[in-house]
Amino acid sequence: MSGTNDFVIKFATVNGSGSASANTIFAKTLFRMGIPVSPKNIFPSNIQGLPTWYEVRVSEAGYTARRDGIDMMVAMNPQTYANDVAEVVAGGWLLYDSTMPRLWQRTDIKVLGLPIAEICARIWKDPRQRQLFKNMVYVGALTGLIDIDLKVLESVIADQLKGKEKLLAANMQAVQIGREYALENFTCPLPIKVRTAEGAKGKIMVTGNEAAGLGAVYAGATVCAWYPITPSTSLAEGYEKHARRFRVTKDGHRNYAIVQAEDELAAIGIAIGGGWNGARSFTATSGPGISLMSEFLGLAYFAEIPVVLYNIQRGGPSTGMPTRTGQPDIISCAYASHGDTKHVLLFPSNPTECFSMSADAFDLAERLQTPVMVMSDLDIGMNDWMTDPFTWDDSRVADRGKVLSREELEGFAKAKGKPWGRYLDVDGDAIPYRTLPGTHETMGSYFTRGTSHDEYARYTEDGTIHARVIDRIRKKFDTAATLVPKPEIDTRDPAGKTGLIYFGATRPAVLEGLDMLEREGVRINALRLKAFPFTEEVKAFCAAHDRILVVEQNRDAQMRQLLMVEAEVPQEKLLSALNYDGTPMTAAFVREVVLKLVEPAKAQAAE
Amino acid sequence: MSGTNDFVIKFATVNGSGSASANTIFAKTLFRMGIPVSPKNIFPSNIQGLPTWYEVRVSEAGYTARRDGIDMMVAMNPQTYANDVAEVVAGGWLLYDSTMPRLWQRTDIKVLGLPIAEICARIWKDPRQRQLFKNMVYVGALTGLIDIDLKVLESVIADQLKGKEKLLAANMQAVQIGREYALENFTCPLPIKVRTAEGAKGKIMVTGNEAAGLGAVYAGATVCAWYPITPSTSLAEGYEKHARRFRVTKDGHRNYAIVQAEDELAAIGIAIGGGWNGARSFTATSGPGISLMSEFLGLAYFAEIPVVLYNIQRGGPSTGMPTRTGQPDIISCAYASHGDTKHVLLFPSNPTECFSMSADAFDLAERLQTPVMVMSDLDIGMNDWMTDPFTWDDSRVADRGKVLSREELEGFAKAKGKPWGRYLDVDGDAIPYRTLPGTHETMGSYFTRGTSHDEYARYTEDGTIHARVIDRIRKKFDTAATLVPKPEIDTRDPAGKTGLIYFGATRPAVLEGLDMLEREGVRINALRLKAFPFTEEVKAFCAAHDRILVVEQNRDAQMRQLLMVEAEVPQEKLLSALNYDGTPMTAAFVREVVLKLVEPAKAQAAE
Amino acid sequence: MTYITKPLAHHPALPRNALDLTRRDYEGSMSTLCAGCGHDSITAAIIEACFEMDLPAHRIAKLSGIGCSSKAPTYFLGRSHGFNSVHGRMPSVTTGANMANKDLVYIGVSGDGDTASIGLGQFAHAVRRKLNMTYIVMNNGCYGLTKGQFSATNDKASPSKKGEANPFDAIDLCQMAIQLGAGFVGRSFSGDKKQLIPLIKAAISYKGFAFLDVISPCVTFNNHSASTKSFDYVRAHNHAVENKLDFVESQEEITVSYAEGTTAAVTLHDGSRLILNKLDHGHDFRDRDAAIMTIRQNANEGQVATGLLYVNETGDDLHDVLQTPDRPLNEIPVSELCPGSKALEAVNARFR
Amino acid sequence: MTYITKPLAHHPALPRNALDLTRRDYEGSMSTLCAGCGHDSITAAIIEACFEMDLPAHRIAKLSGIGCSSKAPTYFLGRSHGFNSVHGRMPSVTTGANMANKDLVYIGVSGDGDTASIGLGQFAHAVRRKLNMTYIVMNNGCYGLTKGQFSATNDKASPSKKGEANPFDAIDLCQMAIQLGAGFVGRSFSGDKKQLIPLIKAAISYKGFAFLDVISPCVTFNNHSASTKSFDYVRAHNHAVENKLDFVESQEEITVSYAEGTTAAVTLHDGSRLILNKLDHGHDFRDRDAAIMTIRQNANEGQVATGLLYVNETGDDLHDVLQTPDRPLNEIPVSELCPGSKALEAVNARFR
Ligand SMILES: Cc1ncc(C[n+]2csc(CCOP(=O)(O)OP(=O)(O)O)c2C)c(N)n1
Ligand SMILES: Cc1ncc(C[n+]2csc(CCOP(=O)(O)OP(=O)(O)O)c2C)c(N)n1
Ligand code: SF4
Ligand code: SF4
Ligand SMILES: [Mg+2]
Ligand SMILES: [Mg+2]
Repeated sequence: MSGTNDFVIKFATVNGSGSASANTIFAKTLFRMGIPVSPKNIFPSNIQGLPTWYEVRVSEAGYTARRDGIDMMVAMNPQTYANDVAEVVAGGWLLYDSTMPRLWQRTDIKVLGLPIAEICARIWKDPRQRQLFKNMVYVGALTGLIDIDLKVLESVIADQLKGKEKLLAANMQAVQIGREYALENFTCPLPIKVRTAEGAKGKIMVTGNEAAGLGAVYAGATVCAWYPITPSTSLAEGYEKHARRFRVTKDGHRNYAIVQAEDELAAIGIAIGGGWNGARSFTATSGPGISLMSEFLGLAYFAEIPVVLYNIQRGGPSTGMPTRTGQPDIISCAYASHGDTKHVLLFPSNPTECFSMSADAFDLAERLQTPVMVMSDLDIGMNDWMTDPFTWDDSRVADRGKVLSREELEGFAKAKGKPWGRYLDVDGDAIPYRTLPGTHETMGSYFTRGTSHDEYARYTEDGTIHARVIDRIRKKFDTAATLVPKPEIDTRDPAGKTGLIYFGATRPAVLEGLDMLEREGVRINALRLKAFPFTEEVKAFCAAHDRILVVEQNRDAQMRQLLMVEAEVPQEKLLSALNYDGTPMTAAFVREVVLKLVEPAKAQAAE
Repeated sequence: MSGTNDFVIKFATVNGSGSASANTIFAKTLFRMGIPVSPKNIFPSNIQGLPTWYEVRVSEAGYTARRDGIDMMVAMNPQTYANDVAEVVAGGWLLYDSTMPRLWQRTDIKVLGLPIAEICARIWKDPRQRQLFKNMVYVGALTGLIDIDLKVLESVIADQLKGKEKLLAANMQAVQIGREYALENFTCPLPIKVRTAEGAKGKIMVTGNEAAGLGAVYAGATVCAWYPITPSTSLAEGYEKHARRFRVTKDGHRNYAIVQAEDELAAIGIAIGGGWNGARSFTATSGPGISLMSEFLGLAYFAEIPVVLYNIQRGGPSTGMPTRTGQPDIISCAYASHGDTKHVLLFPSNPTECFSMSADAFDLAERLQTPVMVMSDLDIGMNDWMTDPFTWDDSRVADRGKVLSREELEGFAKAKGKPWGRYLDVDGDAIPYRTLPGTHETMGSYFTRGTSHDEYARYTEDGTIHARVIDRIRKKFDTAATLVPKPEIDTRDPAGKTGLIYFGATRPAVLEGLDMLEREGVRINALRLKAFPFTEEVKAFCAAHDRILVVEQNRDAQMRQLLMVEAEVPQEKLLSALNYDGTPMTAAFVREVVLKLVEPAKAQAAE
Repeated sequence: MTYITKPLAHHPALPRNALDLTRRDYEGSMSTLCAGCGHDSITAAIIEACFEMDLPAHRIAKLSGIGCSSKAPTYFLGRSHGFNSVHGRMPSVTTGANMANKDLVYIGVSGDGDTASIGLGQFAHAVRRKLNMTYIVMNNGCYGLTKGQFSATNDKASPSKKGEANPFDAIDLCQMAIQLGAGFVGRSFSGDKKQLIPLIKAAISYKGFAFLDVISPCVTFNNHSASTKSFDYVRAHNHAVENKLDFVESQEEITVSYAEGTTAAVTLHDGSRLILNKLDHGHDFRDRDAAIMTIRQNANEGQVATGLLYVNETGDDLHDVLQTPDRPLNEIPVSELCPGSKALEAVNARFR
Repeated sequence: MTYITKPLAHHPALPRNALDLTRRDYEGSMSTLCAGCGHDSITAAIIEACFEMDLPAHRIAKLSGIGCSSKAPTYFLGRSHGFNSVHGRMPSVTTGANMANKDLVYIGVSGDGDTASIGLGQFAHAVRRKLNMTYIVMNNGCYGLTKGQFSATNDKASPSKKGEANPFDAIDLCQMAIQLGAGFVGRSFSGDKKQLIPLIKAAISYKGFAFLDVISPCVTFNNHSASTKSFDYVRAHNHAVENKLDFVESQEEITVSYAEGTTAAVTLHDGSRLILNKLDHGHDFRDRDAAIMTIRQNANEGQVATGLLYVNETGDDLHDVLQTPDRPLNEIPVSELCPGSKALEAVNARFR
């Protein structure tokens, strides 16, 4: 199946060696040629000297999920040589640094030796340049081997080095050297090669964290508190980068406040303080941070304070696999904190949604006066995704929720027929009205607390009042179910009784897998969850299907659990397809689990 | 139904006024007369000056659940007068301080005026004595009114004041004064009165926290780290009290180490450090502490370190109702921490089990190399319970789990046919062998970490290894299901298809409620959960019944959720009876919810 | 329970400040603390200070953690918004609130347990960030609300209710605050209105992090057997009900008044003595090193230095550091904060 | 990645200590830190110290939090049990481990982020409790593992990789430790073996809380644009890939050697200079106040005082306070700890 504009190439290098930018430039160049690409960066929890990989799938058809079966390996790391070579599919190619020849076990692949170290030693004196340009030399060789458009490559490098022309020249020199060596010594181009295409036209290439940070800027967030943790760090950095661009006033003031907190407890505390005081506030973290924030999340839930939390999920439990992806925090976030709690979750499936759901998250948090968690993950957050461009409807009006102005406060009793009470449900939607500090000399002040309180925010130890208040808060969750984004439903067989439910980063794999199946005559309906609580559409989909495969990236089928408990889907209906080795899901996996379910025989054969 | 040895008396006082000990003396006296009593202390989150109540149920039949319908109110608190009076059942009695007469709305109860303030002012000069002895005066009056044995009362006071004889005399004087006033001015005894009985013989009266602390001493726990929080504080204090009694060597050394930590994160960290190093270690906390400990619980789960955590549950969410009871932390404890985790939980139902399950908890933690949480609550932990005496089997041998001695380590490969690996499952029960620091010069050292590791405790970023390790840890949970205490099953109708599942402090209410129903001809089978994960018996019980009422004290039916998810009980089978106003459950509640289910008509009528 | 506040019905004769408000307008709901609790004296001082400063109560936000001390904000400034957060986390919540609206006055109230134990990290980092707030610790050396355990500010060798001596050194929050860069640091005694009220006023007027450590005796849990003046009945009685505290005596508030440059020995409810040394002009409160040494030398002599310990008039606060505009962030409409679709095209272009 | 440790195959000629062990026996697995990272120098010093002290490696427990520094224990003492816990919580885990077995030597390794930010509270309270351990902070003024954000010990106005100046005061952990009652406090520089090794030996031999703040340059994230000696290609290159750090140069370890009583200016990889002042006999390290002032005065002069800053030879440790027996608690069999059924009858009687 591999061939022109359809193959997977993997770069095996050492981190801190300068390969990351070379690899990014490679992927970006194909992207600019209009070819759909999806790079996955597989990096260690370390700064320098450990193995790192960069996998680029090229797919004219536009499939961006990870794909197994490496067509070409650019093996630049002696440490991992053996494994890297073994990964190449039979008939595939291996490009390596032949300065020091190696022994090969494999005869079924084509080995392309490129004496990179030797070349660089010849051309450059400065050891730093020697090291750095190695990377551009192999990129250069690839331009010959797979027929990359040099002009486009140059434009990409130029963009990255804007203002540093002498660097551009040096880089292009390295590219040329590699290219020439390839053209002279190999039969170029190889059967796997690229050509200008249309599939990527109009798309953008960006990480989910940068998109989310930009989304927070667009949503009007002004208070950001965070503590560094992989893979969420670049979200706060993305927010800062775009805030600096769009939020600095003429006189040099910054219409935002970013605080690097001393830990996650402080980060969420700061975000809650900001939300309490009427600013759109957020924090971003990952697994361990979620655990540390859970006491505060209970406070915000019970005291009804809006706050947005981005959880860029990674492999758990504990510190686990900080540089691998996963969806293992569904339960810990849905029920974060002790006591009876339920939290609103959003599930973006790509950077474009990280951007758009940011605005939704802040609207929902302020409308519902509760924490809203955006459940992204390392794959979406830190990898470059080819995705739809960001769009913004200028007529969109932010929903600031039920916050009383001075006038509304004075007119409240008259307008509503009831005196104002901070926790009083006057509209029947279980959402009370709040006031901000400083609104009025004599009206609207109240005491916010995590201890039990009545509808007028007065401290109470009366259990019937406590029960009444938490019942109302639970009812608010029903209102939430009417406001959160509706699921994406893909009906391939209107009469079909087998369904598939998924969410988040697995979207490309699931859709491609379902396409494969459809080509094999197997039509499966799919629903992509975008939020918790579950909307009517979700319940209807579950009701309409007899067997539902829930696809998720955790060990304990956590979303399946939520569906059983919160959407009352009979468990015998719900089957699980789980992948939790930290790597992005493949379409082959989806195809196989579905076949196992609908055509066991065929699945057998396939294995 | 009320009468001799069968009534409820309630004391309404102000906290910090000295009433608590007088009330305790009252209850203890009836208990010593052999009469089954169950006192419930309803206290504020405050030190002095707020309303507090003490409810004593007297039941010759031996029912110790809370019971609604106050037969006599001892109303000593002007602040709450009106409500207190309203609580008395028609035909009941009110004892109050008639020094300053009050207006009565109720004519259907008998009002007994006792000029306490006046009497005390007459007899004592010291304002402190005047205040203190007020309490003994009303106790004295009660001896006359309900015919309490003075000798027994004196013995109780004497025990409490051992070594302070002049105080004993003064107290008895106060009692006499109250008693004489009652005998002269009221027709004593009242229809509700006491007489010596047998029901309490052989029992003890103690709080669950003191029992658990004692249990930890018996279990051989040597490291205790805690941070004060109601209602768990008295558990650590109980441990210290009994350790001082039993663990101090002749030369004055203490065979235990108690550290009052700076917060809950440190408390669980210390306990984990102790468990890692081979000491039986524990901590005790409540709701907010659970949230704060959740990151560390994930570490102990994944790094497989034994530790015991007592969670004395209280009303949540957030700070909630710190002085009211509940069972709202089932989900947050069962799945504590981010990532995929499952924790072992034990559910004691009274102080006797708080004692016995302590030994079980430490055995399970060391056998399974994982955190074990003992899920008590404020009602069990802080109220005095009439319960079976503590027993200890001297032939019991503590299960220290798979810890390798120097010799075992050296012989491991030979004995097991495999080299030792800290996380290697050699026995097929998914439980690996561990070594303690300092065991051997050259063997057995390893690196404990929360990051991913292989079977030999080596750091890894290989996702397949990570998945393999967490699969093994999940499998360990199946082993746990074979080791945890089996449920208590009460079969009242072998052929019955309706069952009831409950756990913890609701036991007296449930059993009494089922007795009531049985008298009405309704027989229901009941199962009391003692642990999570669920054993085969639990699954069998669920399979054998078509309708199962899950009785719990939280808003979100958390145990029902666990049964659906972890015991795969079809949800349509599982019905919920929830009470979460912070008060201990009553038998009437149980009777009503069951009737609603099995005989809706009858239930209607009842209302 | 003490009745420091009266029903809010206004008495015409009550003195009024520049805002035409009376002290009552600065009071809160009735205190539920023990009679004689030092915290109530501090509450009264805060009320007096805000009244005298003519502060509009609704422009003040009062925040706290958890504890008897953290309950105090309920008892003052009823017209202010209050936030009784979670244990030890008042500093972070205040930081966020302050970021959202720089125009309010932020008064944070905490206890020694809330600040020196569970909250030590947040305290230290709020100081370091020069958050513009007044941070008051009602310091009683124990955990009042959980019944008298030692706190980290408890003096070494001072016995608790149960009579065991405290083996650890006390954490000196003032010294720590100065070392961490606090701009304004003072210490006083709950019963010394003459010193406390001006200090609170100065702290509130200070722009930056103002810290006040106020020694505030716990009536109930400083009543231990080692005490010179012990209440036999009370103690014996409370010992009778094992580790239940039962009888709490109503005590008089402890007050003290002494001149600058002199020392005063205060006898606490338990009879133990506290020697206060009121600093005078001799102390250069602009010199950080000197301030630290003064505190240490007094401590070495068994004295507690009180008064304004250190002030740095020329400090930036966190908003200066972050270069926020004069307009509070929570007042800028989202429409103004959102770059809009045009700008987005440029952004998209950069990702092509 | 640096290869400070060689394959463990023993060379007969290697010198052996009293336990007949070679340095190799005190090494750990190969370091994965950046070439030239100061942390590796400290690791080497720890190995040397333990070798020279003839310590049985298996009687040492090494604990850490999370960070590049906290990875270091993997690279020394391969024969010791290690515990890489969670971020900022090494002190509590070490406290528990120490309570369970007082006979082991406890070496805690942490970073400035791990200790001065998220872990500040646990650090402070471990100090206060006089835990018998050696606590080493590998202090590089930044969060190495998360790519160079400022830590709370970073000097004011020192620009980070992205070139923004740090607006906040640095937390001085040595000063804080002395103030909180640490019995042994010293400071050194990763590259100064002559000073560092003896300090580590002294700290390990000290009974009580021994704290060492070791300045340990981060090769990778102290390479900022404001630096005098800047690597154009490198920086320009790394700037090219937005907030991705990509190219990390292999650097030489920075070493320094200077006499007591003298100062030495160390040039860091970024060209910035650090002035170290090695204390001599003139400094009375038994005087707490003097130690604090020495640190402060050096800081005022833009210098960092190094050496043994303070020691109190007569301190109790936590086990003395808790009166535990000489026998480690984890060695007492449960059968001996359990009072048994007889005693229980008496207990029951008291509840009747
Ligand atoms: C996370 C958490 N842990 C423990 C508690 C229990 N608790 C309530 S107040 C308090 C200590 C209060 O001491 P302090 O701050 O000195 O206030 P004080 O009562 O002495 O004024 C504690 C430990 C809690 N509410 N939350
Ligand atoms: C709870 C938690 N928050 C955040 C992180 C991410 N993290 C890993 S290391 C680190 C900081 C390390 O800095 P430092 O302690 O100074 O060590 P260094 O790498 O500089 O040696 C952080 C924030 C984490 N692992 N856990
Ligand atoms: S317990 Fe102490 S601190 Fe708390 S209110 Fe009473 S006197 Fe004040
Ligand atoms: S990033 Fe800095 S601290 Fe971390 S290993 Fe590299 S040089 Fe050392
Ligand atoms: Mg206190
Ligand atoms: Mg660091």
